Amino acid sequence: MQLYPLKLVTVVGETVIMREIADEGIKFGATGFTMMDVEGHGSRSTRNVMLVTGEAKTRKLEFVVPGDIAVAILAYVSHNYFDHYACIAWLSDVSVVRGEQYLGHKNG
Amino acid sequence: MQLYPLKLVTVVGETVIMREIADEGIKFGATGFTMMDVEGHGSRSTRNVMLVTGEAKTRKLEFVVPGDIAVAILAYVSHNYFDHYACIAWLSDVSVVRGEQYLGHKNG
Amino acid sequence: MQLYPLKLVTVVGETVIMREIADEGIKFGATGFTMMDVEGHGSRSTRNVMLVTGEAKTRKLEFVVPGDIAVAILAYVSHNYFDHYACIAWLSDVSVVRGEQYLGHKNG
Amino acid sequence: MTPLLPVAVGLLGVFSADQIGRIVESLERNLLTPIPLCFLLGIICTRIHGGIKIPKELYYSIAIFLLMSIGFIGGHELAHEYQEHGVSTIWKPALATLFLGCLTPITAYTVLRYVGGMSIADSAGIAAHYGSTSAVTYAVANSFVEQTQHPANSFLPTLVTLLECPGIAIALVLGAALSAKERAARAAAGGVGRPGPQARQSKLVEALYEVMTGQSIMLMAGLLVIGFVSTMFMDETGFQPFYDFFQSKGMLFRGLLCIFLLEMGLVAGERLGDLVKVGPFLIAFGILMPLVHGFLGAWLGHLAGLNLGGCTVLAAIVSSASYIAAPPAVRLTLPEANPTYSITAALAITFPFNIAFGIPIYFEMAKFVGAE
Amino acid sequence: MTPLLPVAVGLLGVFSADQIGRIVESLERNLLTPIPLCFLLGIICTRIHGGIKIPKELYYSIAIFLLMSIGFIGGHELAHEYQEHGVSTIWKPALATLFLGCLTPITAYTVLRYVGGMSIADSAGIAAHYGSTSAVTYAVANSFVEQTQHPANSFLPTLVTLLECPGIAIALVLGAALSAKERAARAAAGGVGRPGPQARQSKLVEALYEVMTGQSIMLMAGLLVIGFVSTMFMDETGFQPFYDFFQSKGMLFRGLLCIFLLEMGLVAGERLGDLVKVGPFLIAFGILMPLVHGFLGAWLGHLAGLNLGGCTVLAAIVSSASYIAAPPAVRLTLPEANPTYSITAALAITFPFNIAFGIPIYFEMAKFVGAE
Amino acid sequence: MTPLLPVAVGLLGVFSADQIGRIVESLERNLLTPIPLCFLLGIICTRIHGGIKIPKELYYSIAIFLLMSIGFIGGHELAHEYQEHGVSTIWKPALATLFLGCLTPITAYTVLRYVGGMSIADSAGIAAHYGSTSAVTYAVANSFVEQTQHPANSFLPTLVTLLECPGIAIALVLGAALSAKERAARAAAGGVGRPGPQARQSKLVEALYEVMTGQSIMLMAGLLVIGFVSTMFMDETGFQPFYDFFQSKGMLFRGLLCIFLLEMGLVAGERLGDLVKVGPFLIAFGILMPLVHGFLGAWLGHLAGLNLGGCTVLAAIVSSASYIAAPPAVRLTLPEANPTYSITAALAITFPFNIAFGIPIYFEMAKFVGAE
Ligand SMILES: Nc1ncnc2c1ncn2[C@@H]1O[C@H](COP(=O)(O)O)[C@@H](O)[C@H]1O
Ligand SMILES: Nc1ncnc2c1ncn2[C@@H]1O[C@H](COP(=O)(O)O)[C@@H](O)[C@H]1O
Ligand SMILES: Nc1ncnc2c1ncn2[C@@H]1O[C@H](COP(=O)(O)O)[C@@H](O)[C@H]1O
Ligand code: NA
Ligand code: NA
Ligand code: NA
Repeated sequence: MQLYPLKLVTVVGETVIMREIADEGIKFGATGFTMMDVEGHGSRSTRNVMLVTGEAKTRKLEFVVPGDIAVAILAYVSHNYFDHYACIAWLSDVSVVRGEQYLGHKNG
Repeated sequence: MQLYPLKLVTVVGETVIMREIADEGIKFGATGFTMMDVEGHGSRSTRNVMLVTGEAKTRKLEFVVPGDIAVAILAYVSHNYFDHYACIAWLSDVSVVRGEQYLGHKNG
Repeated sequence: MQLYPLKLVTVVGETVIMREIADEGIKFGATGFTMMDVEGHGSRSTRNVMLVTGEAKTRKLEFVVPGDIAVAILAYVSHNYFDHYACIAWLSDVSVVRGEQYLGHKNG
Repeated sequence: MTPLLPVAVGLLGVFSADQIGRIVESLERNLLTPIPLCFLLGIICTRIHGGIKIPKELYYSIAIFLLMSIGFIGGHELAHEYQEHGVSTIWKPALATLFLGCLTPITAYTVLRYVGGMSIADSAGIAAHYGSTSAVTYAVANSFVEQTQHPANSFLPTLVTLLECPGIAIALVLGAALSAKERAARAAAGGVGRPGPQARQSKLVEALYEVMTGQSIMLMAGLLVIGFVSTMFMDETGFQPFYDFFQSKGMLFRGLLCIFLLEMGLVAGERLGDLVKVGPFLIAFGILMPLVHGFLGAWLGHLAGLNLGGCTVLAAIVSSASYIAAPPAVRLTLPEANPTYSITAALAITFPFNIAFGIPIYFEMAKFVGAE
Repeated sequence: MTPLLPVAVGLLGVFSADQIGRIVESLERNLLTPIPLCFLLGIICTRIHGGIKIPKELYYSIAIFLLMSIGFIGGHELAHEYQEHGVSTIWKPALATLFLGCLTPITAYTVLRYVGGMSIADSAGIAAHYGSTSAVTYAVANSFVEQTQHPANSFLPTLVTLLECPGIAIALVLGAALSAKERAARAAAGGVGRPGPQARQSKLVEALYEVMTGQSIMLMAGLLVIGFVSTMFMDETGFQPFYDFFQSKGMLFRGLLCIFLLEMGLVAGERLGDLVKVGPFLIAFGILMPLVHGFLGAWLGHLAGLNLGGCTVLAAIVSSASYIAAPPAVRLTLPEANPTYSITAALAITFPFNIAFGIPIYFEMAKFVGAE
Repeated sequence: MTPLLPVAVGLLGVFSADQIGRIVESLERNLLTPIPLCFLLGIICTRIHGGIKIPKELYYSIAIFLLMSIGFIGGHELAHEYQEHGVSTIWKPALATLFLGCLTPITAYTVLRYVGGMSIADSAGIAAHYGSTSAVTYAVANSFVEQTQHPANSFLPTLVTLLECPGIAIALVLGAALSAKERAARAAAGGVGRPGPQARQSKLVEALYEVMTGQSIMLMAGLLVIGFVSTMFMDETGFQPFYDFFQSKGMLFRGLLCIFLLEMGLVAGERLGDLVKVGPFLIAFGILMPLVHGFLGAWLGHLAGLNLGGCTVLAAIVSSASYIAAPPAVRLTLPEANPTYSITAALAITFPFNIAFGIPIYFEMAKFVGAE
């Protein structure tokens, strides 16, 4: 079992911005992402506006990426969304099976 | 990219108790939480009773908090729910963007 | 607050194989699992075929287990599904409340 | 097996051969219709691990529709009743229903605790389920009496609403009071953060409030008022589409009930495996207790002036056990109670028994006590 | 409180006592029907923390049905109109509607910015909501005029579709242009990765495209074409089941509208708590602005040749505020705007006001300007 | 391009100019109705990145309703047929259908493997799809023949149920057997934990069981029995609301079919982009194979005694490809098969072709072979 040390980037935020962040993550070099509906409560969550559609108000997004791409994604999120949108983002360590696949194209 | 070391508390348990735990987490000083529907299987999962409503039987709850609040939440969950309710709780390390926001009010 | 160091195994993959992996995890000795619907994008996600039913195309599965069981699950997933199915799997460290319950029966 | 058995057999024993014959006949008439057959299909599907999966949102949406429909049509009929008779025909059945709502959790608790020897928490938990009612059993019973050309009195939905709460409340208070000592002892030993008696009590109040303002009551009572008011103030053409949409004899109500019962069958089928776990006492309880409660319902209903259909339906709802409002309330306030017991009894024993056999039996019981 | 007040009071002031009497009467006739009562039930339920929960999939599915229905029946009626009169009766109301779609965001912006003193982003954000329209308000208004035996002109759904886009577009462009400088300054200070003016602009274009090809437009316009084409080419027996399914006087439309309004009430009820946050100016704005816009709608509608029902419905949709298409578009392009303001105004003030009081008032306004 | 072409052109070539004219006419009559137009709307919406999103729960709920409806009305009509003719009219079409169910996966496999040169796994995977059937194609074909006043024989839903399984089974067994050697070799090289031939075989049995007890079969066959039994035992008034709810000419069935086809269009639209990937052979296969299978269906149907509508519908279902039951079964048992091929062919080529052109062509084919 060869495991590869990578980073897991997690972003939770209002639905309206999440697709954009996912696409940007791919541009930064992530090979994929995983997204899911959640219910959230935070300091700014009343900013959340997808009130009356079929979509969840809040979504959670995860990238498995090498450290440099992880930092690039977090910097992008912090600079572009933290001021005006409800969101939170964090990093953790993971050991990934066949992790060399997820090193990314690093064009970010 | 300034990252702040914090703890991620994860609780998975039967729906009927999860809102209460979330509220209690806020009282202990968490600045927010993220909750989602899951499907669970464990040693006591037949205790799960939200059988015939539109709700999921099991939910997952996450708090990003400093270590002391994390321990307080885990102690609360352990003492109050582990004996009679189906649930599991764990802690992990995360590095949070602009993490100083999530230090909490520590009134717990 | 006595916490027990264990491993969190996470598998994300196309729905059609996830129930099987969950069952196999139990056979390897996991005491339970948590599964949820997600939306995924990866290098092979077009393989995903649950197009026209009520199910999500992709699911995420988590086991809290001791290290040896974790490795067994990851090896099983890697050997059986990585070649032909869209999936990703990783490992991380967690500290579990009353973690001795989750040591598993280790019959895998 | 249990003292209940002779009582129930006695109840059935008083029927003549002729009446038994009619029961069998109406059983057949009842069983070979789409609603119970869909339930059966659901059970079969689960048992053979078949692939029918009703999305929970569909299931829940149908529940919402059924509750709204019961309320709205109830309010509509009530308005007509009220315009003709004022409250003169209603107050007696209402009182009888409230009385039954208070009585049944106590009979159930007594039998469970002292005949079955179950724990305080389990007895109170199950009693809360049997003290409340099942709106779907109401809907099926109502369809049954309409098909036999003996429609129930118009205000039965009001009675369903009245029956929902008191039973749960009484059983939970009973359980909380009786097990307070045990808990106090354990809490003293338990240590930090454990909720004391006060936390328990506030949880009880909370749970009761949640039952009273829960989905079932809010929708049924709310739409009852709306149906009443719109009937009083709207002209008929304007009212018609709403009536067509909600009416309980209509295609939407009957058709959606089929889909609902299919899902109920799927869920009940899963629980059938638990029958072994719950043991013979609870199985007997799940069949005989409803017969006793049903007889009381038919009898008091008749004394209170209900017609034949009304007595049948009242018997059905009094005998039925809640599996929507009661479970979470019990789970929150009596965590020591094992939900497998109450849910299996309510859902895998009493509900199918009532749908398949109970309702036609209550119909004959109602005739037997003289209702017409 | 605001200059709007005298204008609006003036508008109402021109009514005679007799007319006021009729408004009150039709208020009563409007309010005591299931649709607004279900809305009320939703509000009450939220305020008392009751348990009604409509699954979002049900809610969303009903929205899809309503939009398809509005479009399909609109296309069907349009085909009849077209076969009889060509486009002669349609082009004037269409122009009037487009004009109103361009005017209302500007009036709204002006009032918000210069009377209310709100920020550029907030003013533009709210104006985008009031420049667009609410399909549910259309549906309720349409039900109202049908119940009063004054059905609206057949092509009103076309007008709803026309009204959806321009208002949002104009308000967003206005907001983007006016706050460009402020943003440029902040962006300069902001550092790495911050989207420059170009990113902003491309986001605006994207948001506008998304509004124009959004769910509401695609479904209404798409089904309008389908309804039109099928009416032209199908024989009546083949067409009938589709007509029955979608028709706006039918049981499905009216019944589902009840469930939809129940959910709207639940959501609006949650927002009622925010009324304190938004302050008296916005509350007044949410009531008086629609009255002004509604009067313009009724008046121009009459000039363009709409009948009494048509003028009423046009007034209702012009006065209504979008809470589906507008919020995400505004959120994406004007992130500084506080969504609490716009959503509370649109959903917790203007929408209930229109449903309960506005529509009957517009009906009288339409009579007042001479429509029949 | 492929040997199929001349065969298919030949099939069409036997039609006279007059018949071609009638095909065009019934194409027009078929295309300009809401059901295919909604499909088209879905495709357009996806291609322009429009915002229509049907919640998967709604889509899935409609699928459940359609399957139940097909079964129930089928059972109802079957009861009438049975009461009049016993099984004399049914057994021949049933045999013909079973035969076609066994034949079509083999013809499809042969063409794919030996004409198209595709891999064993891919050929078997696609053949499993074309050996099975699409219930929605059935529903649309049924609507078509009802609209042309040539309703199909009552027992067609029985045939749909019969057609569902054997094709998938045969193709999967074929694929598993033929690629066993290749797999064995790879498994030997693969190392720890890799499932051996036994694991494969047990997976195959499992997948076949899952297809046979899957949602489609359980609902259609289950409701067929329920419809049959209730027709035999219930009186008409009691049966009426169930009939109204499920009936395939009714507003619910037709209306919901529109919404369903809209979603199918949205999904098929996404797959259109894959047409390039799958290449010209598979595109030709997706159009010509159904024409061949359809002709066989119409012809054998006629020999077995089906009426004009019945032959048309049988042709449509024999020619159609499954995209619900087959994909997961193929994915589990033939993981090397690329799902993009099978799904694109079934959903983005054959399904739209059948809906738009196939069904009217099969109608003419059925006339051509002498059905009436
Ligand atoms: N301390 C926290 N722990 C976990 N999730 C959080 C926390 N704070 C915020 N969130 C999530 O992040 C979203 C946005 O948070 P905020 O920007 O604080 O409103 C919320 O809706 C939550 O889902
Ligand atoms: N070993 C495990 N790994 C992951 N999730 C678990 C595990 N054990 C339990 N769970 C989750 O915790 C819930 C309650 O578990 P239990 O109390 O063991 O019945 C289950 O429904 C699962 O969702
Ligand atoms: N880099 C990644 N980060 C997070 N999730 C991923 C990543 N790559 C793949 N996934 C998830 O794993 C699933 C299968 O990936 P793949 O096998 O690459 O198609 C996708 O649908 C995603 O949900
Ligand atoms: Na009861
Ligand atoms: Na407007
Ligand atoms: Na086929």
